Amino acid sequence: MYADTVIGDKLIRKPRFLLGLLAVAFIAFFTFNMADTIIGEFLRPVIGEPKESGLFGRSAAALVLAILFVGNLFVISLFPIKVQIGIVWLQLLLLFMAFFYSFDLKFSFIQSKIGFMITQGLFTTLYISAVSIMIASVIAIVGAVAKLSNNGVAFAIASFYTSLFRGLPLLMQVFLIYMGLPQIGYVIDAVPAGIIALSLCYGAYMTEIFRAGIQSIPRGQWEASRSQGFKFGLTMRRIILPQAVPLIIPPTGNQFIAMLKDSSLVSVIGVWELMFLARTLGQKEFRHMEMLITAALIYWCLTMVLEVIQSRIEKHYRQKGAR
Amino acid sequence: MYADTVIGDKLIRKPRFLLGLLAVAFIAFFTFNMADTIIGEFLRPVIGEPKESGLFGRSAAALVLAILFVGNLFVISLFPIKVQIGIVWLQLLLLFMAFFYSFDLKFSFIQSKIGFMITQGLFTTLYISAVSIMIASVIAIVGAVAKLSNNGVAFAIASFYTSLFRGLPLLMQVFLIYMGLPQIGYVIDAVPAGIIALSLCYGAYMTEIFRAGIQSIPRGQWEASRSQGFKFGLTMRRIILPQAVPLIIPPTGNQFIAMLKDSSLVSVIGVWELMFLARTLGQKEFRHMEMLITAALIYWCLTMVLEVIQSRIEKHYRQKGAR
Amino acid sequence: MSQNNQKPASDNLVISMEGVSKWFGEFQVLKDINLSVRQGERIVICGPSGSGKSTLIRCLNRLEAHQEGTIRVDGIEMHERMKNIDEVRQDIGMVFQHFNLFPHMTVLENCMAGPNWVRGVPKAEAKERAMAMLTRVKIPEQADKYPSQLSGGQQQRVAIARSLCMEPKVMLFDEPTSALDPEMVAEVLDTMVGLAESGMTMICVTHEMGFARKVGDLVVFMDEGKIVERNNPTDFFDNPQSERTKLFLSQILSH
Amino acid sequence: MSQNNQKPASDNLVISMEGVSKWFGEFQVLKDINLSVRQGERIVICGPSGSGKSTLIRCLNRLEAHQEGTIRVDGIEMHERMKNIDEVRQDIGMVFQHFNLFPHMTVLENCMAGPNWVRGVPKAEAKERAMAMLTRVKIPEQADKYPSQLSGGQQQRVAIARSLCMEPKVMLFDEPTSALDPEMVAEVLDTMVGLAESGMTMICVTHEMGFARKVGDLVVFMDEGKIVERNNPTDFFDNPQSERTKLFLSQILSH
Amino acid sequence: EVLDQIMSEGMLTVATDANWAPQSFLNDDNEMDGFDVDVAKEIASRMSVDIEFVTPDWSIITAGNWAGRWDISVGSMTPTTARAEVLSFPGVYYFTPTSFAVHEESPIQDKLELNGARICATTASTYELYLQQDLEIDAVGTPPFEYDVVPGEISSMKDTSTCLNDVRLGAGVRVDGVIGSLPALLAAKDAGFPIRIVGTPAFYEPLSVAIDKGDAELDAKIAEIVAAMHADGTLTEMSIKWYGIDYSAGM
Ligand SMILES: Nc1ncnc2c1ncn2[C@@H]1O[C@H](COP(=O)(O)OP(=O)(O)OP(=O)(O)O)[C@@H](O)[C@H]1O
Ligand SMILES: Nc1ncnc2c1ncn2[C@@H]1O[C@H](COP(=O)(O)OP(=O)(O)OP(=O)(O)O)[C@@H](O)[C@H]1O
Ligand SMILES: [Mg+2]
Ligand SMILES: [Mg+2]
Repeated sequence: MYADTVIGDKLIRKPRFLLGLLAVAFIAFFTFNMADTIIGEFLRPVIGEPKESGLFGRSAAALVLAILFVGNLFVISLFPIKVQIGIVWLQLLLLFMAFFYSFDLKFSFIQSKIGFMITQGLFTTLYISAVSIMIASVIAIVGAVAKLSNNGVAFAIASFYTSLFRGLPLLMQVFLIYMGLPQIGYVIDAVPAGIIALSLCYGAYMTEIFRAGIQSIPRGQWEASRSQGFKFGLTMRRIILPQAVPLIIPPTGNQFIAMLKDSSLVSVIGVWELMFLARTLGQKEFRHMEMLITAALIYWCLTMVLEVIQSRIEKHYRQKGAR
Repeated sequence: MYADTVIGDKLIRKPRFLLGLLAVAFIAFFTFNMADTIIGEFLRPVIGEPKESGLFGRSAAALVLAILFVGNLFVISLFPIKVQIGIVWLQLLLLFMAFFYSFDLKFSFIQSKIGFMITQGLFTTLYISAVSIMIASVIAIVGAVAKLSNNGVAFAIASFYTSLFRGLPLLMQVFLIYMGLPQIGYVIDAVPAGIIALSLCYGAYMTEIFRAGIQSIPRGQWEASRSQGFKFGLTMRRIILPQAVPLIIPPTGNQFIAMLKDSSLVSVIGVWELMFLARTLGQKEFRHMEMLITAALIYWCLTMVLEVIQSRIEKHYRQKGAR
Repeated sequence: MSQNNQKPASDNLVISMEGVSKWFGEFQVLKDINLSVRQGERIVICGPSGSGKSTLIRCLNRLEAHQEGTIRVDGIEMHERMKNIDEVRQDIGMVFQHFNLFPHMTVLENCMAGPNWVRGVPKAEAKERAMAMLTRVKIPEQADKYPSQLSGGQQQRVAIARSLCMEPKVMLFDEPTSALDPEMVAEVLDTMVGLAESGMTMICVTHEMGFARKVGDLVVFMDEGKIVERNNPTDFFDNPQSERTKLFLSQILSH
Repeated sequence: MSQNNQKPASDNLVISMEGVSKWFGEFQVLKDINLSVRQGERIVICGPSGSGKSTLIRCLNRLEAHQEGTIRVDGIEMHERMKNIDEVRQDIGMVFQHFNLFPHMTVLENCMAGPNWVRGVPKAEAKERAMAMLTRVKIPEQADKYPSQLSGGQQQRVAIARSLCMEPKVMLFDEPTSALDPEMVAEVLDTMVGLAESGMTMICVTHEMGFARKVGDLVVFMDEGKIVERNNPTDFFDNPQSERTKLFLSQILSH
Repeated sequence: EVLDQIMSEGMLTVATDANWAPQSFLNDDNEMDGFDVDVAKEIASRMSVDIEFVTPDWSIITAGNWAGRWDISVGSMTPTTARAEVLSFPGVYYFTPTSFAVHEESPIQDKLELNGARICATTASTYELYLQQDLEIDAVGTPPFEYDVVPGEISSMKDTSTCLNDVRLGAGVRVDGVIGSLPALLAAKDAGFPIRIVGTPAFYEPLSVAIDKGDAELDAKIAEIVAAMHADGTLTEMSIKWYGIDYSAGM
């Protein structure tokens, strides 16, 4: 985005803003009665037994929290921007972990299962997703070109394809391929069936993304390229697509991240990927939450890795394509 | 895409291409032994009992089909483009319906259930999705601006948010909100919990989409706007976002279509939406396929409606923004 | 419009640059620029390609940040932490070298936006004013087209009209006639002469020497980020001081 | 390069337009244009903004389709179903009014792409040639920058160098000096004079009358999509026939 | 306190599955129906309160911490000691036999022939645990069992119907047999699946009402009602209505 050459005064330095923030924070904490929580314990010397401290205890707890909150923001704002980002991330992470912790999880159970989840589950998930997204990208380029072409048959097939495979639930597609192909004489294994379903489905979504990216490149680029005698394919490959990349990458990243999790749908046909194991391993002892949270954290880590990769690629292409 | 002023010779008019196509089609049909199908029946006078016709029957059937296929394409190519698109769509539709038909479905069963699926299921699905996508869009704009801003705290919160909510499986988010909020004292109903989870999750995905769209608008537009004294918000609302719309719409359409189906995840907390009913209604009489296919067709119809709306909006903005 | 800001010390200075320097990374684009412009004065900036002319005028409304020296517009210093940048910018019209029209708005809407959105001029009046300006640049009939449907010269004229609609106190022109045919150049220059006569302060990057002679109060010649020579037009053209200027002028006059 | 295509009937005609008309929707941009260009001839096209000059030259390499009449380049008719459009285009260099550089490639890569990708010139040689052309337009030191980091005039010069690198038989220039300062104009025009002397066929939309006089074999004046007058430069400037031309010239000469 | 609340509101909220015919499902009027549903209704009427059904996912019911959203679960849950850490199981109300089935045309005639075969089971169900020889059921009154079928390979599917669809493809195409609850297998056979039950039931599993942990009063109340329903034959009657067999006593 356009970075302006004028920097407004930092809001956080304005006393009026600080007071307003304090008030908002106070009201928020007050409505969520915080006296019952650990804060109440800390305030015991002042408010007495937290459970019985009533309105007074409630507002005392809220006030303390609100001051902590605003003070925290203020202190953060004194640091350079990179440090700010780091601190805020860390704080949010801790808060979130505390939230998980409040579920009263049995960690020994998680420990005993996590190894298998990673070696068997994560591996399968990654493998299926990576193969599928690659096939989907190829489908998407072909599909996008077909949808933008003026060949009636190609357009019709491509638009039927995107409509159908975006239209049917992925679960349905998995079923149709796994159970439908045998009807016409082809018995197919679970993993290939899953990969086919995921590739076709995401290929349809990505066709739309690629189409938008290609369409956004100004006409002048086509003209400059074609007027030098570059053929269609060359123009597409060397002139148009590289410029479309910064536009295509973020939604494609979305799709890949979504696919990591959608690949869990293939567990219905008995593929032992991450989510399948999460749902299964906890079954015997009713420890679903433990397993689900573990799986969620693994997914999250994966997502963060992908986000870093994504922003690298984007930066690389954006620097080049700066206008 | 750039429509060139020179139209290459239509491939389909070249005898060599036609022959090649014929060969490919023949091989394809040959590998999928078509003699057992209805084609075999038609060819009975020539090849005798289909089941016993062996290689001869198999190649005869494949040949007939290949000729039909290529002839069909050739005939289609004679029509004007709009008609071509119509014919191909219709043919694909019929083929697909035939595939469904081959599952030997009990239509009376579908008939007896479809009313309830639409009034209860479709309504809930649409309602939840529409509300969620609207909230998600608002979140996305705020998130995108925060991610592009040079305010450390805003950036950190926004990037933590996108990372977390893209990172956790939607199912997990539904659980966390449904079961986690009560831990801090708020018991929340199933439908609101579902809407919150969907909005937060899709808000995170759409933040990325909006960010890419906003970033793609050339610097000169910001400069022209700011140099007239338009403030940041005005510039964003009236100059940048309208130009970003054609870029944002296709991936957003993707998200909405995906959400229609992802909203089925809220059935885990007992919301009776379309997919839940599809899975449930067929249970007693083991008519899963009937119900799943019905749901799939409803989703598909919805998707097609959305696609038409999407292309209308896109066209509207693209005409305006043509460069 | 708001009254001219008459700071006692500024002697009616609308723009003053003192010791302004600017770098792009390692590369110094502007080197110790000093320039004052009084109200109603018309400055012409010329110089070879890449000498920093565009950069200089883009610093004046702070589209670019300078790193050293001070720039004052209307007595208000332009710096990183200023509050009223938007008001200052409203009073500085700018015609970009690349036009930067808003592609999603018709020509008319492009011209109406500024007055209507930030000056609070009612729609009807803004439209009237826009049509008047478009007529002045001879393209009233293109009012309902989108920028992409115009020829290069037409686009440039829209850009000029759009700026004028804001009725700014100062106009910055960045090669406002580059895409025009000679006839149109003459007309646009006439428009600018008209503005000049109505007392508008103008800074114009241009190589139209006829214009410089006719309306310029001061011609500034830049090379490699420095102001090499400044003089009134007659002396500038007939009696240039520096060698660099002489060389440049000989090129112009020879063809 | 391939030998000039010497069709018996064409008398060495490189370009011929016969009765060419073109519409944008309802609006007729080109009206019954007739024009022949022999090898080595230099045509200058001028005329007011919006008169269809850009459109005319864009029809020559079929960036725009015409609806009536015939256009032949090198004896090959340009029409919807032609096979060898890419070969024809390789031999027609074009410098766009808006430059249209490839923003994701450096200046050097912009210049190397054509020769390397479609002419099959090896990388090293393509680079050498590109540097030679960049030197010719005086910006060898910008070779490793991206287009967005260049000033307007620098971009225009890259666009010219890029076209020349393809060593085309015909060059089409669409206001190739619009963004240049007079010094640079002189230099670019010198480059073009050099090309002209080496026998290159050129069609140039420009309002640089000095150039027209010096190298033009024929000056074509357009207005409202029609060719109003065509003549050799001397007669065109000193003794114009039509009233429209006289009016146009009076504008140019008056400032 | 939950009990007080139920009584004061006059409403018992019951969590159950809607996907589990003939225990609980949506009938032709799109209302909840089935054996579990009847049992729940009977419990409510004995408490003289109204009843309301909710259908959260199995994993949500079994996570505990219900936050008062529903009061009890009548969902054919098998109680084990490990599970008792999360929920309380006040009353076993019936036992279902678990059996094997094969494709009609399969040469297999007895369950013992399934030793070493490829058998399909619902993921993480008691059936799969049985195949893995890792089943422990320690509720009172559970009949003892032996691991007399050891499969060569387990094909683990999301639900029994996916398994049945695989069996339908033909003997040995994807799997050789399926293990599942006898009532469900019989229902499938009635619905036209080409399957045949082989051998005697592998084991009987007790199925219980469940409540959130830590509410002794409700626990006692439910236990009392279930015992009464056993005693006066209500459960027998219901079982015969839905299954044609009395499963309420076990064996
Ligand atoms: N973003 C940038 N990064 C690096 N260098 C830049 C950037 N913008 C401009 N420059 C360099 O700064 C110098 C001055 O550029 P400027 O656009 O001010 O020139 P100019 O005098 O307006 O030239 P012209 O007459 O060609 O428009 C040029 O050498 C240019 O390459
Ligand atoms: N895509 C288009 N749709 C509609 N009208 C167009 C389109 N492109 C150009 N025109 C119109 O065609 C006319 C001729 O345009 P052209 O660009 O050829 O003019 P020109 O002679 O090159 O002008 P200039 O000197 O300003 O570049 C103009 O009136 C313009 O508005
Ligand atoms: Mg400039
Ligand atoms: Mg033009």
